[in-house]
Amino acid sequence: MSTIDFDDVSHAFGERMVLRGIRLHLTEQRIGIVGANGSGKSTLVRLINGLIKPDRGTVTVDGLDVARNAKAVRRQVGFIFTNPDNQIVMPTVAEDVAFTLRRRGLTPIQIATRTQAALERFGLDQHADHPAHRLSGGQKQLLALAAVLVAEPAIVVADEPTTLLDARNSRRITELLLGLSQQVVVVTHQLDLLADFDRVIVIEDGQVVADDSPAAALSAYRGLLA
Amino acid sequence: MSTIDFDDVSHAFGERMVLRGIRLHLTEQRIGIVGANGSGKSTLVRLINGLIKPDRGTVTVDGLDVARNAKAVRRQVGFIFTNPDNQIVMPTVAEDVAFTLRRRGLTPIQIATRTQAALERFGLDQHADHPAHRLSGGQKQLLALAAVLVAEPAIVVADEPTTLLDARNSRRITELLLGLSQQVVVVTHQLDLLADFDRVIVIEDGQVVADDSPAAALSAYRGLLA
Amino acid sequence: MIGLYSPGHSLVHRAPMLLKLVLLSFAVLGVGLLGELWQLSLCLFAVAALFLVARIPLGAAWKQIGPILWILVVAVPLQALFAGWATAGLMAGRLLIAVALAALFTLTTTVTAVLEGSQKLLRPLRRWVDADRVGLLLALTLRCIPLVAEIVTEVIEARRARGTQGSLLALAVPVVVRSLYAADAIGEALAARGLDD
Amino acid sequence: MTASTRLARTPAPRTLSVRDLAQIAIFAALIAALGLPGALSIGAVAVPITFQTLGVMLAGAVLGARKGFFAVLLLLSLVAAGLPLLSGGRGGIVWFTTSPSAGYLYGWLLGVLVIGYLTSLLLPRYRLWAALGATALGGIVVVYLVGVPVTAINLGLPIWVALVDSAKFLPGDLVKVVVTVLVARQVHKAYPGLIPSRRRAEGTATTGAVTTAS
Ligand SMILES: Nc1ncnc2c1ncn2[C@@H]1O[C@H](COP(=O)(O)OP(=O)(O)OP(=O)(O)O)[C@@H](O)[C@H]1O
Ligand SMILES: Nc1ncnc2c1ncn2[C@@H]1O[C@H](COP(=O)(O)OP(=O)(O)OP(=O)(O)O)[C@@H](O)[C@H]1O
Ligand SMILES: O=C(O)CCCC[C@@H]1SC[C@@H]2NC(=O)N[C@@H]21
Ligand SMILES: [Mg+2]
Ligand SMILES: [Mg+2]
Repeated sequence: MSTIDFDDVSHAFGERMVLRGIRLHLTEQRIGIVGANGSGKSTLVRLINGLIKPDRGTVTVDGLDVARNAKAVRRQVGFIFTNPDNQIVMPTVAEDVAFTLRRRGLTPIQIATRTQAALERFGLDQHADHPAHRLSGGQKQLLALAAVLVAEPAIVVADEPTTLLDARNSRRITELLLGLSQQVVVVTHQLDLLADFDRVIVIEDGQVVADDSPAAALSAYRGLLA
Repeated sequence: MSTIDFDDVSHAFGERMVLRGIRLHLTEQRIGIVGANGSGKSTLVRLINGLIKPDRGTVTVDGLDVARNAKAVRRQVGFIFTNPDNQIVMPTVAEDVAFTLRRRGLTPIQIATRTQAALERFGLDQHADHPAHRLSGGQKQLLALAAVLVAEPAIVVADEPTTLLDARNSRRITELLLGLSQQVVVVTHQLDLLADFDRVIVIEDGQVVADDSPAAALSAYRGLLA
Repeated sequence: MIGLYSPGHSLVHRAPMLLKLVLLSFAVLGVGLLGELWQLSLCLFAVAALFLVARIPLGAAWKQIGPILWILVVAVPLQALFAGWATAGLMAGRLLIAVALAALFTLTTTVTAVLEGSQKLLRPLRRWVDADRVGLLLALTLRCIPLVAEIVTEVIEARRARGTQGSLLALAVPVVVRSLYAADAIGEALAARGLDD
Repeated sequence: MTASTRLARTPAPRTLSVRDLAQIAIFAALIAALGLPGALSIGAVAVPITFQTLGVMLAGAVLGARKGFFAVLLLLSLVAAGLPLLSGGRGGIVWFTTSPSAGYLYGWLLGVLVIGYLTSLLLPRYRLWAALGATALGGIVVVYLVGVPVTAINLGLPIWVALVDSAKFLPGDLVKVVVTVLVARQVHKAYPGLIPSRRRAEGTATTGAVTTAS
């Protein structure tokens, strides 16, 4: 597994302090993050691949400072957004998956082979030439996963990846995430999803207020909500 | 309450049959619709105000054939979409609400009065002249509700109106919908929201597979998923 | 809808939009017919007086007229080279007056007034043009500008997250495609709110 | 979906649907947004180099002649009304009358029509070289044809001076033509059925593509 380190990280949007002095040392395989709306979860995970640069402190992935080596880090960290529509960047399903592999010094044949393999793995090979935006919601989220995993990142970060899905698709995506051999960081409001995780972190008002096994962290979180 | 009737309605997109022989007679005040991604829920509710015309069969609202009298029916049926961004059509908050009242033979003063009243009802009067796109997600969905309800429709149809909102905003919109005196038809994946509904319909693969009280319908739906 | 309007209550501000537009067109035409430098100078004074009457702040006026002065700095010598200084001076004077008058119109007329005025102008054409729809389109465009800006931001973020900055092409394609799908959704919302096909 | 299927078979309907209206509005907005990075003025004659020409070409190549024309007209109307939507935050009627760049704005209207019409002849195949030719013809030749003489008239310069000066736009505009064609090609793949093809024989091919997409 990789190591993700937050060293006294603070961040503000304008006047508003969103994260305050976060210190985390993440080495477990499956890490869950929960917390109320606006507590700072999305900001926290966006820091991991440099979509946001911290105002103070440093975030490192395997010793690499994210703010300074964003490009290198992003090859290690795949990111899944809540809304799959936002992450589709190419017109058709296959092209969108292949897009991730650009500029990695692969031959066109290697790109085609790996794209095809990724599509098969997620049951999308039937739709390779389909306009990506016309897939169903669940299929779009599968496409997002395929497009991220085709590059074989060491870490997969997902920010509420099942919010838009029905119960069946939501379970499917969850199982896929749990089945990955990579290190996985998932933000979610669906607490039952986290039962098998190795570590759960509870964020409240920009600070870590619990950091424990799922059972302990979730009961702390439920206490907070009550 | 109004009466919504589906008489043997079928619909296909291209080759794909999306609804098959739907028969429904809806007279209850609060009607919930659930089902998997792609099962045909959105197609079903879009038929109610003629956004889609059925390939076969007829949909009537209070006896009016929707396909033939779409214009008259749309005055009776207000529609709330999932994505609040896409249903705001005017630059400022007040203008967007007023837009619904165009071509209704009202005087400018009547329009202004009713717009103002609707904005107050949804706590948006402070923002009347603000650019609508600067509102938060929850406020945008409130604006969508205000813009629909200002016309005093007899029926309000909402297709997953809270999916893109966070938990707090989602609760607020849900409570508002439940508090309406109108007939309300809501599509949702959040099953807990439906507890107080009068009737819940489960759609699977374009057909009604359960149609019952919330408790009975939802347990049928959970059975389907398992 | 603020646009470039410079708020005020002067005579120039209150004059009806269509009247201002007609006067502007005649003035520009008329100035084009003047052949003597002294006539143009007089006109220039008249225009300056109008700016004073309308109490246009110096900064706002400069923002509109400044650019044309730069153009003149380059164009007048060039023209003098081809046609002599007298012609160059005439050309410069006419241009300056026309630009200043047009700027005055823009600065003293709200966008809403212009749009309402043009809807009135379109009324005689109602057999071919639906003035109401034109108004709708104009407002819809203003609504869509921030929407497009938002789409651009989201696409840039998505590309960044996938570690590929890509070319201009890889930005333009998703922006255009997502804009089109957003247009579909907006079209549907318009229909649902009673704008029939 | 059904609407575009119908479009592919029958000649374009007389009135615009609400979806057409929304497409027109969002493209006008897109051209406006392309003005945000600002404008570059170089050379003797102050006509700016701007990204907005890319938007104009795209409007023709993606939406076709009719909708593309309306998108450009819409943007220009808002500019004329006084909104600062031209590159560099400019607006007002000055830019349509005495400005040295006024002619180019009218040229946009004509250019988008030409690109849109020629594109509808090319679709559904959209062959690369033909598309490049069509876009360059409408987006460069036609636009300059109107723009250059107006620059000359408004500045009182001989036409050849304005023409020589307009050469500074060529490199940028050629890049825009290429980008337009590559983007349009992808867009027609991602969103089939945007422009009704004027080819009878291949009209059915469009319909097929549309149906499989659903
Ligand atoms: N780009 C931004 N500009 C300004 N404020 C922002 C921005 N992004 C987030 N915020 C603010 O920062 C705070 C934390 O936001 P964040 O998205 O991290 O919360 P979250 O825990 O992910 O919430 P949610 O559960 O709703 O997704 C919120 O108050 C939010 O309004
Ligand atoms: N405009 C369209 N063109 C082609 N196919 C469509 C169109 N709209 C929907 N479909 C297809 O019809 C089927 C039913 O779609 P519908 O949107 O009604 O499902 P849904 O139950 O609302 O799903 P979700 O929960 O994901 O919103 C899906 O397979 C979808 O891909
Ligand atoms: O913004 C304006 O005032 C009008 C700009 C016209 C610019 C013309 S269009 C063709 C050529 N290519 C450019 O990049 N600029 C000019
Ligand atoms: Mg979040
Ligand atoms: Mg749906």
